Amino acid sequence: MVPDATFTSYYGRPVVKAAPWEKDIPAYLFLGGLAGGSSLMSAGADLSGRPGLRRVGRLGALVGISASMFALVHDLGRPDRFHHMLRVAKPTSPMSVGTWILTAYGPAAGLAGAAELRPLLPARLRDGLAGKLLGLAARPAGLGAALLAPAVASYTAVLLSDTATPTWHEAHNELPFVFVGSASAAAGGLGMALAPLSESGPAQRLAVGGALLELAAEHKMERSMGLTAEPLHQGRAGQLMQLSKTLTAFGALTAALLGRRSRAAAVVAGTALVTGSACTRFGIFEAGQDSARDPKYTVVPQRERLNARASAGGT
Amino acid sequence: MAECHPVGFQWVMEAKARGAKVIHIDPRFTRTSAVADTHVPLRAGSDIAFLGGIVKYILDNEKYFREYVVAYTNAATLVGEDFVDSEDLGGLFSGYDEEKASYDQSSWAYERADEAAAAGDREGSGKGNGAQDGGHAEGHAFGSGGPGLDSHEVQRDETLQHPRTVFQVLKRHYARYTPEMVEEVCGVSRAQFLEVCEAVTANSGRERTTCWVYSVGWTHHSVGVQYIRGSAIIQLLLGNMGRPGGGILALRGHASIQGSTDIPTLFNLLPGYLPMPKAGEDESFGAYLDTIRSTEQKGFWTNADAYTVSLLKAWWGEHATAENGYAFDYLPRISGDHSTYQTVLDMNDGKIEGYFLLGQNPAVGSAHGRLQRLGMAQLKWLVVRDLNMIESATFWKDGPEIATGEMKTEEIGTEVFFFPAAAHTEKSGTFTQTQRMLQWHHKAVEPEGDRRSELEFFHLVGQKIRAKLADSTLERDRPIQHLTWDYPVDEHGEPSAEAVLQEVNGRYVSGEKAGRPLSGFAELKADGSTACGCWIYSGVYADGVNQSARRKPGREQSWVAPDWGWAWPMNRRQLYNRASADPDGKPWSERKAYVWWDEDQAKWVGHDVPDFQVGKAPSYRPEPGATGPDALAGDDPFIMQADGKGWLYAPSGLLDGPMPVHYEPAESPVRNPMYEQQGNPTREVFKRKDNLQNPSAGEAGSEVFPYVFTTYRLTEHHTAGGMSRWLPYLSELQPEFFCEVSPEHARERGLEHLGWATIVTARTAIEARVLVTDRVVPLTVGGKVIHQVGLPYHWGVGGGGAIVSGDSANDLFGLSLDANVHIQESKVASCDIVPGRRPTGPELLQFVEAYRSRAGITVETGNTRHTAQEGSP
Amino acid sequence: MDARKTFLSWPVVRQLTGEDPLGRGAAARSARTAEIRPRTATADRVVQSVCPYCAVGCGQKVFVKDEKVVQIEGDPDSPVSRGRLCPKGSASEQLVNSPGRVRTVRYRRPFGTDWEDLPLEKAVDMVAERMLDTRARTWQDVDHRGHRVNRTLGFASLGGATLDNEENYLIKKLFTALGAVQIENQARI
Amino acid sequence: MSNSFFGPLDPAPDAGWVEAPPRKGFFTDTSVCIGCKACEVACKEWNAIPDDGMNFLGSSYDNTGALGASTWRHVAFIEQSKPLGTQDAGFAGTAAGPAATDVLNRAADSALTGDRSRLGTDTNAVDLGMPKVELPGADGAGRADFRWLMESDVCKHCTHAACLDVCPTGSLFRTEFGTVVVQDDICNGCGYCVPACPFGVIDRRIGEKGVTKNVGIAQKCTLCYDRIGDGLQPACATACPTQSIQYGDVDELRERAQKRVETLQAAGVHDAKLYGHDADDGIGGLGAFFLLLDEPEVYGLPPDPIVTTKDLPAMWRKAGLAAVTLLAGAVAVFTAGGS
Repeated sequence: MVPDATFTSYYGRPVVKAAPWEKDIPAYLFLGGLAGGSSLMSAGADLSGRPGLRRVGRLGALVGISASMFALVHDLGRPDRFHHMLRVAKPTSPMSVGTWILTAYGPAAGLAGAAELRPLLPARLRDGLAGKLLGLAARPAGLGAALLAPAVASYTAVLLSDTATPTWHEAHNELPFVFVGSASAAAGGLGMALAPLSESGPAQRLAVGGALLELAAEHKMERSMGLTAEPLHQGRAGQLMQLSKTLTAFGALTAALLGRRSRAAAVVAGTALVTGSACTRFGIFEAGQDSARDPKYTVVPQRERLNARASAGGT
Repeated sequence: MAECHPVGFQWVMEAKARGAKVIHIDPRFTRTSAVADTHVPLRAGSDIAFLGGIVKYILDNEKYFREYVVAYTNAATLVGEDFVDSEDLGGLFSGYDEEKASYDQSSWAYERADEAAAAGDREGSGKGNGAQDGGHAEGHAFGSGGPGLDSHEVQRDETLQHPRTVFQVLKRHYARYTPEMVEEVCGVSRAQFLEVCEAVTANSGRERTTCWVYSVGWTHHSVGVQYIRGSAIIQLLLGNMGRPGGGILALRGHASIQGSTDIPTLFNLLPGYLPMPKAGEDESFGAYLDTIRSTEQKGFWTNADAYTVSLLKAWWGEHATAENGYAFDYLPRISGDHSTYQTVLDMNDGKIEGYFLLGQNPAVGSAHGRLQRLGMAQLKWLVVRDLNMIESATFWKDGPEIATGEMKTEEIGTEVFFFPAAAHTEKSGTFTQTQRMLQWHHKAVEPEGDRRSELEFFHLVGQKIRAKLADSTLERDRPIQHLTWDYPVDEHGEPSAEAVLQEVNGRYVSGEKAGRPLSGFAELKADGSTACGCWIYSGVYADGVNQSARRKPGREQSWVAPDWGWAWPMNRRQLYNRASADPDGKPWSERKAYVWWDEDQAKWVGHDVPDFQVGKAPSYRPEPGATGPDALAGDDPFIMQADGKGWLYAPSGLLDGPMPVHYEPAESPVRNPMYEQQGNPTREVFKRKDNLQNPSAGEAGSEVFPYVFTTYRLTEHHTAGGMSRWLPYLSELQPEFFCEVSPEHARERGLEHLGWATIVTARTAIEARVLVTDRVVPLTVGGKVIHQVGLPYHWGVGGGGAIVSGDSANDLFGLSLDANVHIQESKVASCDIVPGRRPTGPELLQFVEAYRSRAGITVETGNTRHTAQEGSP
Repeated sequence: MDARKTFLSWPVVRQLTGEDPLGRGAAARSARTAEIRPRTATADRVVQSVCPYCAVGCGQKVFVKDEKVVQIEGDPDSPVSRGRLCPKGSASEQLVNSPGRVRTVRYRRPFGTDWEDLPLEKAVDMVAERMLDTRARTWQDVDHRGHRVNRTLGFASLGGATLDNEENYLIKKLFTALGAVQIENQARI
Repeated sequence: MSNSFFGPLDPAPDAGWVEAPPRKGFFTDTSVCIGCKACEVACKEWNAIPDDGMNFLGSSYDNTGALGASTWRHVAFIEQSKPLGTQDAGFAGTAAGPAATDVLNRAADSALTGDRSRLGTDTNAVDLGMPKVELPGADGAGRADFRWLMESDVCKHCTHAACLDVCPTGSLFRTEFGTVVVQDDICNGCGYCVPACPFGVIDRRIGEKGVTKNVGIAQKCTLCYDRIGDGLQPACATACPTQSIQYGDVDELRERAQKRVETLQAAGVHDAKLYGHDADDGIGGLGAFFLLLDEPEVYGLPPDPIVTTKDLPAMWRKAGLAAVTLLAGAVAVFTAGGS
């Protein structure tokens, strides 16, 4: 395989550095999206009287955001200094913005999720003052979380794009849509898989709509990225992206056709969508890392930009 | 220079920025070449041909600085009739004694005005000269002064037309050093060679000067001294000596390697380049003095009696009296070569019991590492003093010979003492840097643990020995009992380095000034009234002030910076600077003014301390029969030379000829294209089974070792690595031993970049990682392509705690020495190189043995010194 | 600690109240950063020295704190080096403070397989004994030709180019007085 | 704050420094670099940076590889079959075949360990569009031109510093000198600055906690914040034997650099060009800029870097739109379809 572009580099070494992140970060992206989508879903379920779907959503958000936060902290070089994230509030830093969003969202989603666990508590606790307050707070907390949830689901796209990692950065126009689509698909899939069939209509629609948005946005994204889309089709990242598309399309189709008819089909579709969403995050993550490790993706587009500028300048 | 002396190189870069042209002549394209205007790749070991070509160019094109040459050099001096040049003897000079492989130098002498004698019978003549038979200790003994002459009354023809003037001798001698010959010998194209000639001559003369800079790799040849002579001839012809921006700058690689020659830890010298007395010759003090200088000659060496007496007074104080010849007989006598390589051979022969290694790692840093290690294994005791646990201290457990089975730890009887040394921050004292400047470094902290300075260690050893011998009645213990050894010590037991420096500087020991420090060597007396540990350093404590500790910031003083440190002699920053003015004492040009004669003040003035008697007018002419300094005319700038002139031709003192001749290296795949004589006929060889040589061109088996290799340093390391391989910050920059080869060579031998290569000589085989690089280029020499392999020599197999390790390049070399100075040829030899790692264990020995037998090597191989048919054209 | 002070030193508050609303500069500086000082400034003393590597003789400034060398850098006063150092000179602090540097005397007895400890004083004494024993055993009044030599060829020395002149002077003086002549250094290597 | 994200800017006042001193920076003139690596050592010594692994890379004399958490100065070495101005490399007329430079460029970095281990590019897997690996000399063309380029690379102290902008803790901050510094008492090792840097400068240190200093913390050149605050020069500039590394006021350095490039051009070094000196470039100009003798990518520098935050407002807008889309979608799925 010979790429079209010839270029020069320093002993084939990367120009930019790949992020020092391990699997924690794509997991965090996925789980955050799942949580955000779930909060929205649960709020809708709450307001529209679907307690089963509400429970799945709230618990999904609780588990998702907890695991997400764990992954984030785990990935830190100095986890003991996690709280330093709250020293400053920087609009220039998607991670800072995200931290503040999570700071507001996390307790809300947590409260709402905890409320769903109230029935499991021993009676003394469940019916005590705290228990009662928890019950009262559940809805406002859930609604608050839902209001923040879209930001939770979308800011991570900016987090990736606001880097010099070629594939992430060049994806910046469409990546938020891919991510919110992916979040919807995952949350919807979760709802389909776990909520009673009778309540899972909105989940099905959320799933299908999200999947379609994801696939469409992803398609547009790849076409706008030029050379830097290449890593999305190569190696492990390419496999993950392919898997993601297949699972998402399959999940969406299954959900649309059979999602309300068969419990089993709903579980299959939901699982496919959740997994597909995870593959999207891991695939995009890996593709970006690959693009950083190969100087081609840094040098060639910049060189082309320079050449274009030079010819535009008439020199 | 950029490679090994980056900070010194700042001045070259500054000169370049001001328009100077920088030419770099080196087999490899180095970091110096990278920023030079021109890089000239030449074959390692061919420099004399290159320099000779420039001499011929200067003479043929009349580019010499005639006024300077006539007035300040011996160009006009007539050589005696007996002299026969190498042109007429197939590469030998007259006087060659085949049996001794040395010259009787009497035929090289100047023609005497009184025609009384043609005998410059001083050095070399009639003395045993082979390494095996002793008598090889002379060449280095002249230091700053050069050898004596019987008389300065010489014949001169200032028209330079007389066929026996040095000038005409030079012309004939260099006749065959044509650009074509340079191309054939050096592999340098004529065009590029002429570019260098033009640049050098265009930048010399009244208004401009050219400086030659060499790093001491130039000395690492069997003709090393003549390399430097070659550039000295160029510089004298072009009028570049003694003038600002001119000269020959030796860049030396150790902090005080200059100092360790001035105050020598060398076998053949006493402090200040006074020779060690020789057995059978210097039986009396008078006889000794006579061998140092002729009382009839010009120059300051005629005062050697004062220097010597003062030294003896410094060492033996009141016990050195006129009656006992100032304890001259307390000095041991040398007989022949006691240099480090001879000593190591003696070690191998079981003749040496004890050895001190003081900040030196010969197991890695000296040529023929195997011989070094095997020798140390024969000792009774070994003392190593160093900062780190170097290979020379651990050879008994990790030497390569342990791996091959040649040595077994349990069978090595050497008792080893390792003393941790104090670092430069943990002691006060002076280093003498490469331009003869002493700089005092102040102690910053006390050394920790058992770390001690050499000063304290040897002071203590001396005290213990003196205590043990205090009651001895043996004659041989007198010098120890009478030795002046009372140095004040501080509360930690450290003797005062200042007190030692004061002793070196010297003081009056009697008379009204008794006890006062000397202000310079001119005050030294031969009557025992002064004591001085090193006459050339006299003045470093003038006025009771440590002049070496002066640190007036450079920006607050003139560009000569005379108030920073102290340079010997007498704080002169540039030697022979009288030559910076014309014979009348005026600067050759305003641009190049340095010191000049001020008529009004009737003295020499200028930017530097004049290297001349300050009140001696340019017009001064000595009385007939005058000797010593008084015999120097007002226009004799080379005041330490026996005739006051710069020597284009050396009528005595050099063991291998009065002028340089291109000889091939001791091991060379090239037959000497210039003369029948292949190698230096006077080089010191050691015909031993443990010192086999590769056959050279013209001998059977030379094709087995078809390549040339050279060794060098890298910026990131220091010599044998004792001060760099133990430091992570330096080790990580050059972590592995590698060889540098050209792409063409790699292809020929199947060497892969970053793979391994094995390099083989008659001594051993070593392995290195391969760097294929365009910086190494194959050269065409005599119609044949010569590939050169580059090997940095910093690595060794182990030691204790070294961060990086590797095979040692110096293990490849055998011993062949320059006869003048006993320095090994370790910048060039022949080898083979093959891909892959070397065998290990006993198989390594078999591998090397197979090479030897293929090449048919015996102890005679490569050791035939005389290869010319005398008298043939 | 004063809670109000703590609150006011919270960078977010400084962002909102100061000149750095985006929190990228003044507001983000930590208290420790604000107090940072170079160890050249906090050293107890500065000692002028000379680089121990090659013979260019670059000036060094050695900074000492609590009787430890904490920094070695080029001395801008030096007309030789104008404050600059090469990589080796720049590594001088590591040279003197290297944890790998040997601290105590090491002794390997004849035929021994490993190092042993030995007190310094005793080791020096043993060396003096060895020198005298060897000297006595190998002393020559005359050589084989009958010429007076007054010497021993029983022990030799190599080294000195990295040492001070004063040290070389004592070495040469002591060895010569003992009649030892095989004293050599790097100048011939 | 008009140019807070992009365009010419004096960064210190923009970051809240009242009466900031003149902006400080480096001008690295590679035309006088002799590749001695004094900068690397002086930097490590002053900043007590651990060694970065004993890696023999075969990249000419470069065994450091790249900038990283434990390498704040990196000297690049490039061997090329090109002339350097009027320099005579001395190879004309020799028995030389074609160049080995491509072989060198393809040297595998498998030997990289330590903090740089993940920088290694497996050149077997990534074809760089260069000639096939063959032993040189195969096609018989001689090499006459040659030059050896060296460049001491360092953090650029960008006018618009992505690392600083994305840092969520304020560990990376803009100093009063306009430089960009990590506060190692603050950094929690989130690692975000690493991919943000368009030059691949900053990295998170790996190593054994408790053995190696500052493991897990992002590290890079501080322009010796402690030293310059006391009126000293940074360690590397102090040591640099040939003044390839020049420290000073950025404005003055820019003028000096302009003159230098003109001098070199006049002397026939037509390749000489400045990199990062232009306040109108994608970074707003670099605080540490360079005089190069070839294209930036030859030295491992990006040819046309643009700070990622240039697009940040647009990114937030898109993210907002996506969030609204999500919210709207969620509302829609519950309001449409009824049950």
